[in-house]
Amino acid sequence: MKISRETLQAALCKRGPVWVPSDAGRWTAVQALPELGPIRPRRPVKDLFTPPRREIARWKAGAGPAEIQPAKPDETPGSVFGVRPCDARALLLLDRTFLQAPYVDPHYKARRDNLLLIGVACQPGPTCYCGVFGFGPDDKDAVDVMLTPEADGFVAQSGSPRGQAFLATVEAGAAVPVAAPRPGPKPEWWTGLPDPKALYANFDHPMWRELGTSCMNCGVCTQYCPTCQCFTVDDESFKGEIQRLRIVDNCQRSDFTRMAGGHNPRQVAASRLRQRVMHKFSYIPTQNPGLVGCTGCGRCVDLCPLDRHLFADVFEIMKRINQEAERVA
Amino acid sequence: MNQALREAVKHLFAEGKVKSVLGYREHPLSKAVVATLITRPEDADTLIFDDRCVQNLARGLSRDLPLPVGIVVKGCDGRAVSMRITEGDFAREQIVAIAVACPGVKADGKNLDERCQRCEMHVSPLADVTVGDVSALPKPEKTRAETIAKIKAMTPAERFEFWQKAFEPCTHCYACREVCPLCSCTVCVTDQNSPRWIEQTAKPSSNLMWHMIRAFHHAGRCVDCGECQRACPEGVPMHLLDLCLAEDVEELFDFKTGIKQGGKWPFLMFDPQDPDSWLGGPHRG
Amino acid sequence: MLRDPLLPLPARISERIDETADTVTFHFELLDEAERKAFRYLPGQFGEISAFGEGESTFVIAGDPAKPERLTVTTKRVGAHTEALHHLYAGAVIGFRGPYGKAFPVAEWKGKDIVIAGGGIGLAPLKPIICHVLNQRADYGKLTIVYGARSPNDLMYAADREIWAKALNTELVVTVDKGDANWKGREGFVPAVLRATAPKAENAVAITCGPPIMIKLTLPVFKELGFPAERIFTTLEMKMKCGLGQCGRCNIGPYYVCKDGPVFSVAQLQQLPQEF
Amino acid sequence: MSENFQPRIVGFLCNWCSYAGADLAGTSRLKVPANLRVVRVPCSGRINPLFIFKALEEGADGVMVSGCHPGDCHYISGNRYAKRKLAVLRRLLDWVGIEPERIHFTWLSASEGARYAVEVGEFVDKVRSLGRRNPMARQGVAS
Repeated sequence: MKISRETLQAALCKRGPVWVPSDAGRWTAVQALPELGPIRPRRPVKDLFTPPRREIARWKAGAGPAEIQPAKPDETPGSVFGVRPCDARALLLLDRTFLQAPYVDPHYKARRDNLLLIGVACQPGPTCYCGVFGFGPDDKDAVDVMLTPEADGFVAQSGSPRGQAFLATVEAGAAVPVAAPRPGPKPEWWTGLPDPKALYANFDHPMWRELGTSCMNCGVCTQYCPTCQCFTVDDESFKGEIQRLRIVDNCQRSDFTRMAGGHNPRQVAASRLRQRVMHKFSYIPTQNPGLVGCTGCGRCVDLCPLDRHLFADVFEIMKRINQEAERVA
Repeated sequence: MNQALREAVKHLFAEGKVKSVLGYREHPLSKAVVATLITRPEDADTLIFDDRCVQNLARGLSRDLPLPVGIVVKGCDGRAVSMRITEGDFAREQIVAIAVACPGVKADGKNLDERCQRCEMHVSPLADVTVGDVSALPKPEKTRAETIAKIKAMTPAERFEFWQKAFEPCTHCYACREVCPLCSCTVCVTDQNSPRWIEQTAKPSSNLMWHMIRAFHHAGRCVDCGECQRACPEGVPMHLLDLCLAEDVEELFDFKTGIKQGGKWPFLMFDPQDPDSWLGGPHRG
Repeated sequence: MLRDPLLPLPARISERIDETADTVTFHFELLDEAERKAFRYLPGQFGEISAFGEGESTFVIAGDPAKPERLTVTTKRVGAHTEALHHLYAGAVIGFRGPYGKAFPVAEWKGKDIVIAGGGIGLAPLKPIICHVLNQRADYGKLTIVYGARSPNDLMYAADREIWAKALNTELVVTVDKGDANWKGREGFVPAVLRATAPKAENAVAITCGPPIMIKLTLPVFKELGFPAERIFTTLEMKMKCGLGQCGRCNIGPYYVCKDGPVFSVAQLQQLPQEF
Repeated sequence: MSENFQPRIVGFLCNWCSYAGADLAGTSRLKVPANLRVVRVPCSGRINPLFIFKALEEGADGVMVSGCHPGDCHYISGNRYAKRKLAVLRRLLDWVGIEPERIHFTWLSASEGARYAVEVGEFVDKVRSLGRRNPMARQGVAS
C-alpha cells in the first residue's frame, strides 16, 4: 500500500523515539524523518542493539554489595527508520548470539522487542554485494516494514506480523501492486559462495601469510561490520564512581587474544586476518547451515585504508585452492 | 612508469640486491590498488605505480620479511623509511629504497589529496634507485603554515572547542595508529592497563588524551604522509595537530624529519645552549 | 525479568591462603542466600571473578564440588586484575559469575583408575577431580597424582596434599625441579617422574594440566604408558571475557573454549587447528 | 572565577634537588600554599608527558615541574632532556587550547627552600588568574 511521508512520520512519532541515520552516519533519535542518502549509512544499525559502550552495572567505590546497580534495559517502544536489508539481515546473525538460551542479553532483547524496524530500499553502491547472499536492496525478510520511496511517499510492504500490525494502525493509502523484488548486486567475478569446509581444510595454507603482508590489522573492517559482535568486559572509574562496561572489541587487535601471562595464540597478523575470514565464511556457515557471517554491505571495502576487498580476497584464496586441488587430481 | 618500475625491480633481483620487494599491485578481482610483497622476479610484472597508490608502505616493513627488502616509496614514504632507519628499526643495508617520481596521489580518484598539494618532497630523500621523470614534478600549491593558520588565529577557548568537536566522532578504533609508519611501540600506551593511561571507550576525556599522546609521540617524527587521517573511518582531522607540532619542532630544534640520513631525533639529544625561555610564558598570542 | 548474564554476583572472601610468592587461593561465598544454596558446579568448570573496579578475569573453580557453597579459586599474579585481587583479604567483597564450560566427564570415569599429572598452578583445575574421586572413593579405582613445581616454595595446596597422601588407594608423588637444603622429596620434571611412577594404562584415564611446555612433554609419556588419546584429558587456557560464547575471542577453529571446552580430550585436540 | 578559587596543583619534584628544597621549606617553617600536591620522581627526565596529561585529565588546574639546575643533575643530563620534552609539551597544550601557563617549570636546588615557597605561591596565583578551571578536567566516569 501507499503511505505518505507525513502519515508515516506521525505514526512513528506516536510510537516513541524514531532512530535514523544522521548526516555523520550515526544513529540518532529525531522527530522528523530525514531524507536518506542512496546507500547504507556509515554506522551499521547494530549500534542501537549492541552499542559500542554498554553499561552492565555501576557502583561507588567502597559501597556495600547491595549498592551494585545493574543497568536497566531500555524498553521504550520506538522505531528505526532507514534500515537497509544488509543491516537487518545482520541482526538475524546477532540474534543467534545474544538471544540464544541460556545466556540471553536482556539489553539486546529489550531493543529487539521494542524497536520496529522500518526498512527503506536502497540504491546499492559500487562496493555492495548483497546479491551474493541471495537478497536484494528491497528485501523485506529481516525488517518489519519495507518501504520503497516514491515521488510523494513510500510503497509499504510488511515483512513480519509486527510490521503488518503496525501498518494496520496507520491510515491506509491506495493499494498499489508491489513490484517484484530487485536482485542485489554481485561482483562480475563472482561465481559462487566459498565452501566452508574447503576453507577450513586449508587452515594452514601459505596463502594466509601472503595475505597477511597486505593487512595492517587496523580493525576498521570489524568496527563497521554489521555482523561483528566481539566485545570485552572492563571497568572504568573516576573518583570512586565505577562502571562495569561491555566494550566493543575486535579480533584484529594483537591484544585480543593475548593473555595476562603473555601467551598469544594469534600473535601474527596473518592469523588474525585468517580468524576474521574463517569466522565469517567457515565457522558460522558450518555451525548454522544456510547462514554466512557477511551480508555484503561492503563497508569493509569502502573503509579499508589499504583498499582491500575481503570478499575478493576470500575468492582469490578459494580460486587458488581449487586450482591446486585440480592440479593434484 | 610501470614498465620502468618493473625493469628496475627485476634488475635488483638479478643483481641479488633484494630478496623481496614491497610494492603496489592492482587486485585482479576488485581492481583496487593494494599492497603486495613479491619474492620472485617474475612477479615484478604485477607491480604498478600511479596516482591510486595512496598507501604508505613503510608501515609494512618488518624484520620478518626476506631481507634486504626493496620498497617502492613516494616522497613521504621515503621520509618514513629514513626515519625508521634513524630510529634503529632497520640497518641501512637491509632496505633498498625504490624511489618513484610522485606527482601526488588521488585518494578519491578525482582530486589531488590535500596532503599532496603542500608536498615539497615528490621524490624520496632516501633513494637507491629512482624511477620516473623527476624533473617535471609540481610545485607545492599550499604551505603548512597556511594549513595551520586557522588554528593559530583562535583563542585558547576556541581551540579547545575546535578540537573537542574534531575528536568527538573518534571511536578509539586506532586505525590511525595501525597505518602510521612510525607508530612502532611494541606495546602501545592504549594497550597498557597497569596503569591504564587511556580509557578504552570513546568520551571527551579519552579522545583528547589519545590524540594528544598520539601527537606528542609524533612530534619530530611525523613525515606528513597524512595516512592517519586518510585511514580514519570517521574523518577526524588528527593530522592537523601533527602539522602544528611539526612546525614547533622545526622552529625549536631546526629538525625536519626524515630528510637527512643519520643524526638524532631531537628528544634523544640536547644542546647546553637550549634557552630557558622555551619553558616560560605563552609562546603565541 | 531477565538477568544480565554479564552481571557479577557479590561474594565475600572467607579465607585467603598465600600458596606461593605470587599465588593466592581465595575461598569465598556468594552473599545472596538463595543463590548460594542453589549453586552447583562440576570439576573443570570455571567462573569469572571481579575485583570491583579493575575488571574481570577467568579462573577455574578449584574447590570441592560436593561443597558448592564454599567456592575456591587459585590465582597467580600476572596482570593488573590479579594484582588488584591480591590486595584483597578475608571479608572483602568480590564479584563472581559462573559456572561456565563443560566439565570433566567424571561420571563416565566410574570404575576406572585415575592418573593426574599437574605442574605449578596447573594443579588448580585438577583439584576438584581429586576431591570428587576421594568423596566417592568406592566408585573409582586407584588414584595416582604426580605433582611438580619449580621449587619447594612453589608447591601449592600443602593442607590438601596432606589429606591426599593419606587417602585410601591413592598414590601422591610430589616433585620439584630443583630442591633446596631442606627438601627431602623427589627432584625431577613431571614427565620423567610420571614415567618412573609408571601408572598402568589399562582401564585408566589420564588428566594433565600445567605450563604448555610441561603438557607438551607429558603427553608423549602418557602415550608411552599406553594411554590412548581418547583417555587423556586436559583443560585449555585461553583469554576469555564473557564465558558465554559471545565475546568471540576464545575460539579454536569453530569451537569456543568457554562453551565447548575448556575440557578436551587429546583426541579432540588433534582434530583442531593448532592455534592455542 | 572568584578570588576564593583554590586551584589544584600537582608538583613533580626531582628527588635530588627540588624535593629536598621543598623539604627545606618545610623544616624552615616557611609558608607554602597547600594547593600543591607533590609527587617525587627520581629525575625531571623521568617525567613522561603522560604524567602531566593524566594529572590535567584527573582535574589538576596546574602542574609544576622542578628539577636540578642545569649541570647539577644527579644523572648528569636528565633535566636537559626534560627541558626539550616540556618545551614541546607546552606548545602542544597551547595548540589544543589549554593555557601553557598551567605548566610551570623551574630549576630548584636543595638549598633553595625559600625560593621554592615563593615559586609555588606565584604559580598558584598565576593559575588562579587564568580565570577558569582546566578545561581538560574530567567531570565524571562517562565524560
